[in-house]
Amino acid sequence: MSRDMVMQTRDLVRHFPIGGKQKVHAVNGVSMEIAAGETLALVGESGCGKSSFARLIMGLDRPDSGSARLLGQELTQLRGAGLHAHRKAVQMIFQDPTSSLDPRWTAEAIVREPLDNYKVGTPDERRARVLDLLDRVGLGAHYAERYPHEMSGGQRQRLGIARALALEPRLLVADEPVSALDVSIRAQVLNLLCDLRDEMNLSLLFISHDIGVVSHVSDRVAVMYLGRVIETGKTFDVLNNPKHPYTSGLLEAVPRPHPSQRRERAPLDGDPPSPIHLPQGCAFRDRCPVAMEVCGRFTPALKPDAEGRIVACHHANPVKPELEPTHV
Amino acid sequence: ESVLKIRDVGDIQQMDPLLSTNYPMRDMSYLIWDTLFAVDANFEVQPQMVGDYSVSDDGKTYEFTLRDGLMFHDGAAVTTADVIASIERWMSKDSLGLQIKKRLDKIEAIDDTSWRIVLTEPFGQLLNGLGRMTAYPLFIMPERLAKTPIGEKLPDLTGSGPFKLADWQPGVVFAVEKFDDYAPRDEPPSNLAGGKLAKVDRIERLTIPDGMSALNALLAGEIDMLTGVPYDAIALLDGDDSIEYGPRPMLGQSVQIVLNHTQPPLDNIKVRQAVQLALSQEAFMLTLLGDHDELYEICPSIFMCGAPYATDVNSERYMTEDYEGAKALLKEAGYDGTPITFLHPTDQQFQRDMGIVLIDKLQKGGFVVDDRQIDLATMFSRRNNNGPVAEGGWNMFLTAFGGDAMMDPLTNPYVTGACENAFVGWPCDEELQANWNEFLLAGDAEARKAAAVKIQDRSNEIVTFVPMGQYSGVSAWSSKLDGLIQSPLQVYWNIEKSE
Amino acid sequence: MNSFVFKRLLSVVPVVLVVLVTVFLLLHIGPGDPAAMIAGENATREQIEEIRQRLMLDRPLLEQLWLYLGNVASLNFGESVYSGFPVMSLILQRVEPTAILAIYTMVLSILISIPMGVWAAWRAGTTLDRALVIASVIGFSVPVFVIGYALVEIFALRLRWFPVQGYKSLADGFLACIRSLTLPAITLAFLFSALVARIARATMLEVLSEDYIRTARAKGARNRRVLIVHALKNIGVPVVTVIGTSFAALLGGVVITESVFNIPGMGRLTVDAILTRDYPVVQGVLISFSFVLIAINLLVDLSYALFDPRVRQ
Amino acid sequence: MSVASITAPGKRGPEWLTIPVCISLFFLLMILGMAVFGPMILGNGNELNPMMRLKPPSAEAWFGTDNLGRDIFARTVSGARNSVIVGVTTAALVLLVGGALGVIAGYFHWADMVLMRVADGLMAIPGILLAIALVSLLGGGLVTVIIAIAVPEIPRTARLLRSVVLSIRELPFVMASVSVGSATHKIILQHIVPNAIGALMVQATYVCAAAVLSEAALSFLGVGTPPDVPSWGNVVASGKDYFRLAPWIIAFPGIMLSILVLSINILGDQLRDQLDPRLTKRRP
Amino acid sequence: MTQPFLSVRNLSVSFGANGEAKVVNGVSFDLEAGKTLCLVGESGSGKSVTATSLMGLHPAKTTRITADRMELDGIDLLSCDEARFAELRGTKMAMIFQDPMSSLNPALTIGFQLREAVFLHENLSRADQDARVLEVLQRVRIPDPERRMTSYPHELSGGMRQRVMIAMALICRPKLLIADEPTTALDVTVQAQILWLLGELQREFGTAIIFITHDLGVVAEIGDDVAVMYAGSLVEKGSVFDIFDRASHGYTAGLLSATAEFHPGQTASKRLVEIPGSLPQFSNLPQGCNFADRCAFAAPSCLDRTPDWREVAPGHVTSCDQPVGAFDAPKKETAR
Ligand SMILES: Nc1ncnc2c1ncn2[C@@H]1O[C@H](COP(=O)(O)OP(=O)(O)OP(=O)(O)O)[C@@H](O)[C@H]1O
Ligand SMILES: Nc1ncnc2c1ncn2[C@@H]1O[C@H](COP(=O)(O)OP(=O)(O)OP(=O)(O)O)[C@@H](O)[C@H]1O
Ligand SMILES: [Mg+2]
Ligand SMILES: [Mg+2]
Repeated sequence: MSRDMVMQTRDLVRHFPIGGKQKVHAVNGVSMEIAAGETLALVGESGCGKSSFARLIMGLDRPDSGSARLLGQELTQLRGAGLHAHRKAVQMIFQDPTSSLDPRWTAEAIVREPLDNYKVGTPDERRARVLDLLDRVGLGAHYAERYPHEMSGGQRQRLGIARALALEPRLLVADEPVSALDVSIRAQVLNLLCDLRDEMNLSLLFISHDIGVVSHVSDRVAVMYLGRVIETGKTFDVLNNPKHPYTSGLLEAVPRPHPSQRRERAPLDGDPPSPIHLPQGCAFRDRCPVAMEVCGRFTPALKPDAEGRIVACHHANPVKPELEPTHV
Repeated sequence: ESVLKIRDVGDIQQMDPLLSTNYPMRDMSYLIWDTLFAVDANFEVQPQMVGDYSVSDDGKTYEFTLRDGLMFHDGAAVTTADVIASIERWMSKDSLGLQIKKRLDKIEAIDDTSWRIVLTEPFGQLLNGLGRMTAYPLFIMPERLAKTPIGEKLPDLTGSGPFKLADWQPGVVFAVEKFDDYAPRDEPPSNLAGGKLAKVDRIERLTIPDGMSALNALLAGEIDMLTGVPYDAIALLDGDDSIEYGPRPMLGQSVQIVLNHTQPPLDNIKVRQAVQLALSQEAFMLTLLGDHDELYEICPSIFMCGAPYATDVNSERYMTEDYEGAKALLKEAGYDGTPITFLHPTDQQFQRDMGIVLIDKLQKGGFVVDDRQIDLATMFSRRNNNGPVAEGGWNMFLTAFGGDAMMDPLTNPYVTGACENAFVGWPCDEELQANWNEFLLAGDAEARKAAAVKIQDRSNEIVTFVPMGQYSGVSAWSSKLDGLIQSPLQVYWNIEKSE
Repeated sequence: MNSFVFKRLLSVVPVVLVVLVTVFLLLHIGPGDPAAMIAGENATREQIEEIRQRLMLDRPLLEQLWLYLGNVASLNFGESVYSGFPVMSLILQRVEPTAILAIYTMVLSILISIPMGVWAAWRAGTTLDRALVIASVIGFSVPVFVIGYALVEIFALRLRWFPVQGYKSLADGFLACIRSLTLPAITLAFLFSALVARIARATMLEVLSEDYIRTARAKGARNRRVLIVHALKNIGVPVVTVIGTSFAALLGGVVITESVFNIPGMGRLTVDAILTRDYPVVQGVLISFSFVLIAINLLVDLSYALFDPRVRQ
Repeated sequence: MSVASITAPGKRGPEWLTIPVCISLFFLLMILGMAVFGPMILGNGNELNPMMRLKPPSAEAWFGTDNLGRDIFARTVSGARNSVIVGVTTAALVLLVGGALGVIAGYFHWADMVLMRVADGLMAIPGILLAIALVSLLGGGLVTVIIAIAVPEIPRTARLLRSVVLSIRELPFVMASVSVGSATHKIILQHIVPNAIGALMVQATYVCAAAVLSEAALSFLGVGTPPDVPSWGNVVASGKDYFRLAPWIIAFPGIMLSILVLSINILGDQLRDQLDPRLTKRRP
Repeated sequence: MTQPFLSVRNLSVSFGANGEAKVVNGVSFDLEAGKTLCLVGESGSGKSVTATSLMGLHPAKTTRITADRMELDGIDLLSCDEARFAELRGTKMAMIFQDPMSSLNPALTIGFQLREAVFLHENLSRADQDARVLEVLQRVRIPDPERRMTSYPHELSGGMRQRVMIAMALICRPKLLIADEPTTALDVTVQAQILWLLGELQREFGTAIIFITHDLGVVAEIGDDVAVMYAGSLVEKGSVFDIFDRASHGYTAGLLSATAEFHPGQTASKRLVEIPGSLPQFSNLPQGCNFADRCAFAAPSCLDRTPDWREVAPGHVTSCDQPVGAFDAPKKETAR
């Protein structure tokens, strides 16, 4: 496709074997793309495979099948030196700022680690760069000698951001970067992240289940349900005019910002099915208020509907009989 | 049912009296099997299973008849066939038996209870051999057992002795029961000879490795008798009326330092003599027995003091701990400090402690000692290696043999001088061999004694081994017991237990 | 569940193989020749060589290993090179005291240690709790034989409550048997209950700080009920685990205790056999020991299902 | 214990200096002093004196004498050195070998299978029996005893460390390190090992204590350290035949032995509590 | 004026043998029967400790609780001993916790744990107990309740577990339910279900609820009254509209504006409003107003002296020296 796609995945699949013949269908054929400079938010319920997907495109895990092109290179075929070189361009911010920092390393050592790994400049230059980075994430030079436990949660997450930015990546993956932080701190960190993104012209894959945050941060949204993307589109479009019944349910469930807007309808019922025993057909059909008979037979494909909105639902894209019967 | 519970040192791991010279096994074998002849308290050979016997005038033909009523535990009568098979098995193993076999013309049955042995030349040791007390005694087994090749397991343990096997769990217990059909001799018991009377219904020999536990068990009435009372614990017995104790068995045993004649530096006779000079029996005995000087003897004889061949000839060198003399002799021999590799088993208290004393003395005498600490099993295997030290050989170790073996030049392992065929240490000396042969062939007691003196003279000259003192073990028993027999062995018949 | 058991059993195979080969190599590579031991004090070299041949000790090592593995596979552990008794029968003779001693010790220790550990956790921070913690450290800091001798001195020699040494088999009556093993069992229980009490206390402390304990209290359950109904079952898994893993330590203790109290069990059989190089016996016994340990671990794993429903499927 | 070590460095309050810990430290220092200086002052206590056998404690022999007339005080003091050597060297050996194997098994899947099967096998043989067999195999001597005691402990330590490493390597900071391009060896040496050190140190104290006890047990069975290398274990063991006649042979070194093991264990417990995040960092 | 259903005056809680750590400091509030009070504040501000004090669930030895008054439905909670509290828990008041995964005993069946709540307080036959359990399970809309009774917690999803927790709390019809962040660990869709359920049950049983959360969205969803806590002290309380529309304390206002909210139909502004700094340590609370050093509108006086309570409107009080109008609460449009 177009050349300025930073990331592009096709039918990426990752199933974790869990003893016996069973497997967790964590990532179930995900196709997604991020353009240069774009922020894509990935939302979905707990366990729907968001982090697993992130690990795949970070090269921290290998897919069972499918392809992932990052910056024009096929990630699944990279090994050794190629993978090492590639890592430089894709960096990640982790959910838990505490456990993603080695408690025995000082702030400086943590931020320096990527620079050392890629031998960026001379040691002196690296040190200067570290201090610069710390400064940019709002940590003064006097934080350089501190250990993570001597910092607050927000400061730790800033440190994580500094590390991720040290190598000046093209794509940043942020896996729920603020959900472990306290409410009053979140805004600080989110603002910082967005500022840096804009300054450095980064592409950002922003994983979250907080619709409020997503609405602030992202250009586009991909909604995931049980290992599949079921709807993507411009943030405003998806949040204000959801096409998939699950997206509607999700938005409906978001607490209202003001007591005067209390919800009057009962929320979406039930839980997502187990990722071990996937149901036939559309994974959402058990909870879907508008499920049809065909939903139990065919898995809807993620395609543009009449309005050009991309959604995987039989209501939006009626099934044609000759379509492939569902696998999985 | 009266049960005699005894604890004896050691354990019975195997039961074939011709497989090894293990003392506990031999002592138990005497209960199960009977012998043709037996040694009495004066160390004279007396008929035991044999009723009558005669020797031809030329001293070459012997005729024997069994006593009446001898019977195996399975009810079969003892016959000539059993006897001949047993003798043949024995002759192929025992050293004296081999000497007899060398001179044997034939051995033949006369009838069911009598047989004849014809020799090629007169041999004064024949009866001694048939009545042998130690090494490999000649026990009479049923023919089917006696046909078992040595080294193969005996199919069962049937004998004709006063007791029969009841229970045997190696490491735990060896129990025998009274054999009701045993026909004892009429004479009073004397050492291994005379009437062997079973006065208890059952004898249980328990394995209790720890001497102190065993003593506690005796004090608590859990056992009736105990050999090898720890010397230092004797004091505990003094006040106790219900316990008696005394030195047993008679003659006791002696400590020996064994030297390897094939490897430097001990291949040098002067160096070996320096070893003699550096040692004295006093220190060893004191260490072993403490204040109990009634239990040991500083004995110059290599054939045990208090035994027929005792002599003090050529024993001066090992009686005084002359360190300076030792050093002088070493210098003379040109000893260059080559370490003496000493095999030192540390899993046995006796070996461990005596070894410590020995090393101490040798070092004071100017030797360099390489203290090789190992376990007993390793020593047993390593001492058979007559190669250089670098190839797993050795120079010296320390052991103890019972008086029963040491007292007789024919059973004393050290004095053959037979080079490769000698006991480990491999002393090789023609003169000593000649002396030994002289003893073997000596016609009467006087000639034997004279030969024994020559053996000791030569043996001490070339230092086949160094005797480090003679001492006695102590047994303790409940005063309920009566009728204990004095013997160089542990003899358990004739003991009575009152309730 | 069944496939779990099956898999667990299957995983035992490599363990057993490792045990077999280790034991074999240990004995055969080292010095010390059973032939020389069998031959006894004044044996000649020919006699020893003869015995070596009979025992096939002169064969190449690999051949011996192969023969040996073959024999074990057909459940033939061979015969003692000394007594000629089948190793199996020697083990069977000795298994009773050791088994009863181990079980007795376990029962005793569990009866002592779990209530103590639980109670200490409940009273955490008090002087009594500290005393118990110290006592348990002492329990596994004092050598087994020192405890053993002290107990003999007091209870056997002075008070005469128990025999000094020896073992009365079950055939002599249950009480006599238990009496003869009481001191050894107490000796070992020092070690074992110290280990278990520690874990019981630590996990109890942990469980008591769990959210579901708070839930139970918020429901209005009283202290004793919280402790017994809600907490106790949840310390099951770690406690059973420690019982399983310290069983090896217990067997080690058994070896020493059997020496102190002269109990004719497997421990002494092994030590004697190692010291006399009775290869088949050592191999047989060590293999049996390891089978027992493997079996115990298996039982431990299976018993998790008893305490933790999550394991059940 | 699993992620026990994931705590911050340098975070020590004085509250760990409890009374038992102080007492233990005092004893350990005393014992170390004995170990270092004792033999210099009193010799190694190997002088034989058959005339002074089994004398009870008195002015000239404070702790009495043994059956060879050796001075138990001198042997107790110089025994400190060897007991400490056995404990410390074994712990170091176990730590090094077991630690390395544990890290390898924990990090590399292929090694895990092999190493852990071997470890299971070795652990299925009661340690003391394995040690006896090893001593008989290797012959007596201090080094042998140390090896014999270490071998059965190694699989246990390797297993422990493996589980620690397994849990550490699942922590996000390891993943973070991978994603910033660190090489495997660097991750192991700079992230995993430093964070496993705490657990390893705790284990080391237990191994040290266990080694001292095992040496005593081996000596008791007659296969311990050689007699000319007095250790508390073999001094106690040499007194077992005399425990009614001369209880002092067992008593003094036995008490010292127990104190040493006790002190090490108490310190180990303290260290573990210190490193256990569940106890120190109850709440976020 | 009638006595409120729950009344707390000047509650302070400190931990440690000598009361070193004072984590709750002079908290006062009232709650009417059948109403919901939301306790808001950031992590570590003492919300749970306050609630747990009402339940008497703190270890007596290491906790020091002082208050001028602490009365529930006419019962003086301050004078209750452990036995009395055990009677009250479950019958008068009940509690559900944040983490439904760890709050149920993994070793016992759902049925057992529910039945126990009945068994502890009411003398019923086994069959009647079961009937009650079944009934309450149906109430909280657990599908297939008979089968669920024999299930273990791990066999249930998070939402189901939280329903079980609610069932367990309500089975003896307590007058007061304390819900300590019951939805924080749950997904939004499940959270919505649980909130909906709580609302229904409250209407049905007339239960008063203390709902602890730090999510203002949830407060907006279910709160009647709101009390905001900061660093162990109450900083503002009032009705839910008072708080959302007329926040007068710097912290409350900051919290409201810093929260990233989704407003349907609007393009979200790119930048959020930040509260600078972070929560102070309990060990060294600043002098004066705890929030002063983070407050955009702090006056010098705020740094010297703990501000007084003032009533900015009937029932709406704040502990701030510069309330209402002193600063222009960064407003967001509240589209009605
Ligand atoms: N290594 C693994 N082995 C087995 N199952 C796994 C593994 N990693 C993740 N899973 C399972 O895969 C599914 C997806 O997990 P993932 O962490 O990607 O979800 P998520 O969307 O990030 O959830 P959350 O919002 O809770 O972070 C879950 O059911 C999880 O249990
Ligand atoms: N048992 C205790 N001992 C000592 N300190 C405690 C104890 N329980 C709570 N604390 C401290 O009291 C303070 C308030 O804790 P609390 O649990 O009430 O916070 P919270 O507002 O509920 O926070 P969160 O939103 O994280 O649940 C915290 O600093 C906490 O560390
Ligand atoms: Mg995730
Ligand atoms: Mg809380």
